Amino acid sequence: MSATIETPRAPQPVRRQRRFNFEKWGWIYMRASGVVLVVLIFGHLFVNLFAGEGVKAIDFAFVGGKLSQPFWQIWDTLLLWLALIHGANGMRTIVNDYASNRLLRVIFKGALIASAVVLLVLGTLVIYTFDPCPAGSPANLLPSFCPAG
Amino acid sequence: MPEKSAGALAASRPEKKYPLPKISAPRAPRGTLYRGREGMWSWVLHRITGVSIFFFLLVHILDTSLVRVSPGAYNAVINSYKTPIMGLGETALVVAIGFHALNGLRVILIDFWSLGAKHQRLMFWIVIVVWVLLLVGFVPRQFMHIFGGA
Amino acid sequence: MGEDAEGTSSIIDGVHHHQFDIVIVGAGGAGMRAAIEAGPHARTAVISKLYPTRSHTGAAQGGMAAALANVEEDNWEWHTYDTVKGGDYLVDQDAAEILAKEAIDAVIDLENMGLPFNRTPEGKIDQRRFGGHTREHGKAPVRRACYAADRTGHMILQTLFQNCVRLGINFFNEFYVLDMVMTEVTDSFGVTTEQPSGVVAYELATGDLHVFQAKAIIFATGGFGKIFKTTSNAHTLTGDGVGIIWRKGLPLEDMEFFQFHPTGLAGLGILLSEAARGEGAILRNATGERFMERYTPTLKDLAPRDIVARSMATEIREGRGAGPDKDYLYLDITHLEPAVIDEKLPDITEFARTYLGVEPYTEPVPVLPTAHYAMGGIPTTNNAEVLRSNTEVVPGLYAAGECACVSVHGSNRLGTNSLLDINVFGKRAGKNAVEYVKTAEFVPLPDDPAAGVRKILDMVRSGDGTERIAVIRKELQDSMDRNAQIFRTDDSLKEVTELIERLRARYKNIALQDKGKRFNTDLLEAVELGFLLDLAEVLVYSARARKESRGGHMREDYPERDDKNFLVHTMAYLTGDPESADAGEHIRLDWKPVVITNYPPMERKY
Amino acid sequence: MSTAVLDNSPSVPEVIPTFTATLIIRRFDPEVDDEPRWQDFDVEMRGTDRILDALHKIKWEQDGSLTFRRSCAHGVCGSDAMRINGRNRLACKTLIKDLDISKPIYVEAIKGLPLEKDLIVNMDPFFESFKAVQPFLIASSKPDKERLQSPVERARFDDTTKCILCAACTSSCPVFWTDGQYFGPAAIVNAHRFIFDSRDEGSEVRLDILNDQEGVWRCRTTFNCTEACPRGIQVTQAIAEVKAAVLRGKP
Ligand SMILES: Cc1cc2nc3c(=O)[nH]c(=O)nc-3n(C[C@H](O)[C@H](O)[C@H](O)COP(=O)(O)OP(=O)(O)OC[C@H]3O[C@@H](n4cnc5c(N)ncnc54)[C@H](O)[C@@H]3O)c2cc1C
Ligand code: HEM
Ligand code: SF4
Ligand code: F3S
Ligand code: FES
Repeated sequence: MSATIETPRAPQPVRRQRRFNFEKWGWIYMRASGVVLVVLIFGHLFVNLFAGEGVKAIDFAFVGGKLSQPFWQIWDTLLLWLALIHGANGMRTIVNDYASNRLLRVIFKGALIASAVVLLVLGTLVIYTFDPCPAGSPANLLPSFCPAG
Repeated sequence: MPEKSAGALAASRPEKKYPLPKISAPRAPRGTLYRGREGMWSWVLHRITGVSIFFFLLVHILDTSLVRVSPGAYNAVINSYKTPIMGLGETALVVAIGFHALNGLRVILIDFWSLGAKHQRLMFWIVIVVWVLLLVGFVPRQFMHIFGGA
Repeated sequence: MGEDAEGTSSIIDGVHHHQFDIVIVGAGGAGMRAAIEAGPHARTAVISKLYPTRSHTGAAQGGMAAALANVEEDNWEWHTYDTVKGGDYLVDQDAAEILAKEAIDAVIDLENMGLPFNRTPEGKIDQRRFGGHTREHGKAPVRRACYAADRTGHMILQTLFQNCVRLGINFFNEFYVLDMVMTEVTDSFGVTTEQPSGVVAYELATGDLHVFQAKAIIFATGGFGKIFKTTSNAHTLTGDGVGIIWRKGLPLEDMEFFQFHPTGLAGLGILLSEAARGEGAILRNATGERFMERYTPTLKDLAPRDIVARSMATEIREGRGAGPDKDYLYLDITHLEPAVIDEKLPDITEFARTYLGVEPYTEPVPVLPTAHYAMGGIPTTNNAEVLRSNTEVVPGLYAAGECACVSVHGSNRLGTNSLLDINVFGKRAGKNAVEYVKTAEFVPLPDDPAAGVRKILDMVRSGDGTERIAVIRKELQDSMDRNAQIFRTDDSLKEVTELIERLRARYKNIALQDKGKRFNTDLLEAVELGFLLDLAEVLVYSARARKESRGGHMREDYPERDDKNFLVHTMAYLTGDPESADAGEHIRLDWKPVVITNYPPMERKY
Repeated sequence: MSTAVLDNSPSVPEVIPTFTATLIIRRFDPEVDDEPRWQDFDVEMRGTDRILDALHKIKWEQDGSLTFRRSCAHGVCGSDAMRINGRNRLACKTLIKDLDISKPIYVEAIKGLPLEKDLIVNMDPFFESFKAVQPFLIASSKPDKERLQSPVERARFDDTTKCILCAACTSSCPVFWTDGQYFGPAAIVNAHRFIFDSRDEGSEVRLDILNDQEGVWRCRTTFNCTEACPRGIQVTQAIAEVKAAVLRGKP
């Protein structure tokens, strides 16, 4: 950030304004999601790291236990979507700030969108297709409510 | 005056095109570091923490996805989080989220509260104090969890 | 107008050539006001040695006079009278009438262009008191100055610039005009005259020369306070425009009249506007006495500037100055409400805090008179046409603003009349230039139009001189402060004349340290010093010849006003060998009658 | 002669002792240097002197090639914004006594605009951004006299009328350093000046111009601009007000 870039006004193609103003909505989104994220993230952190045994308590059984409850399913979905889009949009701003070269911008932003989309799909699938008691797994790894295999 | 004068009420943003400066501006030796104040440093921290959290989040989604693979795989990875080194990393992450979240709220107040900009410096210090309090609450407990036997 | 608005340009022999209908030199208030008139009707270029918003009009604080009568009864006739009396009857009264009459439109024009004036509760433009502005011919101070806090000049400059942006005016910024090109023209009657065909500018960024051919040229280059040491003027106010006209052999009018503003920050010269006194500030001496009551019982602290400055100098001389050396006085605003100060005088109180470390809410501010405004300059008609003699105009050449002498200020300008002057006569210059170019043809350029400038530059660049620019300038300024300031005598003027002669000789031997082409401000300071020396010489020469005391010109050896011999404007011409050592060998003085309409000269009492 | 003299060598500054200050200036001469270099100068100064006085002393007594812009010398023309000890300030408004003189004083050009020579940068991009926000009154009515405006309406935009276009704010903005296409705080301040002027009818246009990737949304509220503004304009506040106006769709 302290880099002395003395000629940043490299000529750039003029962007036409789009009907849908992405910048404005992005800005609003950062704030709206931020407020919600405070609740979601601190709740998440509290339950996972602070309450009870802290990190040590986290294992498949713990996660399985949580993800089998619709409440935590919704919580985690929201967390996933809000945080990932918030983060990706934040990263987009940063790319706009630092990647002066047009090609670089395209590459970085492409990578951002790709990773965000992949992870959103993956994460959502995991939350909703998740089986807390996969067949054939050692019972000691599974949540306590699983029928003993 | 002609239509092309700067005064023509163009509804869209007027074209901005600048000739390349005639001298390619030299970069070295570096200028001094800009001595911004609370506002600038809070932004620097906000940015650094935001990026760190983002990369953690990428990893975190991936590792959590392992629950879909098999309990064994998930536990194997998650157990590595339980080493003291990862524990420290984890602590750092919470520290980062703590600052990012609190300062995010400060930024939101600056944007939407009419007196926000006026009190931004005070709010920065409030953020710092609350942040430290949070850490005082969290870090010892976390250290107990990761270093403590139980 | 499309592409035409941009004029044409080409490069010949390394010199850029441009062609415009109208070229305006100077982008201060006067220059931009002219540009706003001219731009929409003719191909216009504005050439300025500074980015327009850096011009010193932006430093003006107090206000702009116009008898709007928004807050109390007033009319332009009273304004005319005050202007004439304030100028100690050396004002051309027809011009003063125009100034006062057109003031009202000038203010409304600015408001309509967007200027954010302070407002009355009803939403009209608010007005405040200012020195020398009175009701019913001197009965009591009147609220005539339209203002925007103490940043009126800033707002005028910004508003005019904004409107130039709106109109898409062509600016050539950081171009120093150093010469005007004159071509000999023989008309159909076989009469040969020299006519202006363009100007030549030096581009700061590159060191390139640019010739601007034009049908009409408007000079609006501002003042030359930098001939003095203590001055409210900017470092860049070196009188280039006036100097260029002078070197062309055209006359300069009333150069001996220079205004010293009573309240500059002591030691610095930074101005504290008269608006402070308009809002109720009081001048006090070391004992705390409100001494102006003794000198001008009716107007007290709001007497015209020449009188206040002289009274202050007298106080100090008679040992009533404040401070360890008893050499300054106080401006006291401690009795005003801080809220009022913040609303109406925010900037000047900040100047006192920043530069003297004085808190004006609670402490009086040390002040001293400071060189402020040149009443004299390039003589023009009421239509802003430049005169080549008492009656004859130079076709296509105009001047407006502080560099010009119409003369609406006579021997002493009233506060707020200059911002008015630049607007009224800036507009007139623009309008008349447009009319002129409708029928006029381009005057052909001589073979090598840039030769004059090249000569100047070669002179300062050449060789390995030994004299430092700054040393010569400092000696000039110190001596001018000592000898040609508020009080003058033949002896003091003689002393400074002799010094100037020596300095002019030494100037030929200056050393330049920056030999580069790009942004060579060293070179330009040297050129500017040349103009300063020339103008100081004319000023002092004219002052020596005026053996009377009038307005800003106080001769201790001739303390009375002498209407019998000196109710005339001084016209100074450069003749003979400009290089000659003795001023008398190259300066010729002539006199021009004062236009008197309604107000026969009377004793000036406040 | 001395009878004719107002002996006004003022004593105010004279009683203040002088000392030697060291200025380290980042020099660059495009005709000689490939890159800027730091150069030290020792100058005899008084506490009440300004950095501008120090630069003048150097230029006038030591090195005439030192190049910088200046005009008014009291903070109203906006010529001499530069980075003094790492912060943007006006040289003519920075008194030596307000700096730590036990250490050298670093002086360099403002950031983010093309460096031309020593302390001079190319201001054209800055003014282009200014012009792009339509900084002039847009009003259709043709009144005979002044347009009326109440003192309250006038006060609404008072702060932003003070701008002297010195670029201290824009060149202190971390976003602008890296993304020179950003309009920058000064342009937004000048848009604010008109958006909130009750006489103006063009605010829609300006809000539209600034509702852009390089417009108000680019600002990350770092407050460097506000800290740097020599006129004390609450720049970030003004930007926040413009953002809010864009959201509302009207001033
Ligand atoms: C501190 C101060 C306060 C004042 N307050 C008031 C007040 O309250 N009321 C009032 O009525 N008057 C006031 N005045 C007086 C008034 O401001 C000036 O007389 C007036 O602004 C002069 O305007 P101008 O357009 O003639 O010149 P300026 O604004 O000085 O502009 C001169 C222009 O000429 C250009 N120029 C100069 N030389 C060259 C060259 N060689 N080549 C190219 N361009 C050149 C400059 O770049 C500049 O753009 C004040 C003056 C000062 C100094
Ligand atoms: C905990 C609650 C959070 C709040 C209140 C919050 C708030 C904010 C706000 C208001 C901004 C905009 C800053 C600006 O415009 O200047 C922002 C930016 C950002 N946030 Fe968050 N955020 C939170 C969580 C997160 C998370 C979980 C991530 C990571 C995935 C993240 C990553 C980012 C990034 C990368 C930026 C861009 C930073 C920049 O442009 O400098 N934030 N945040
Ligand atoms: S807002 Fe302040 S810092 Fe920015 S250009 Fe205007 S006066 Fe300078
Ligand atoms: S410094 Fe830049 S980021 Fe915003 S608050 Fe000022 S414009
Ligand atoms: S010289 Fe005018 S602002 Fe500093």
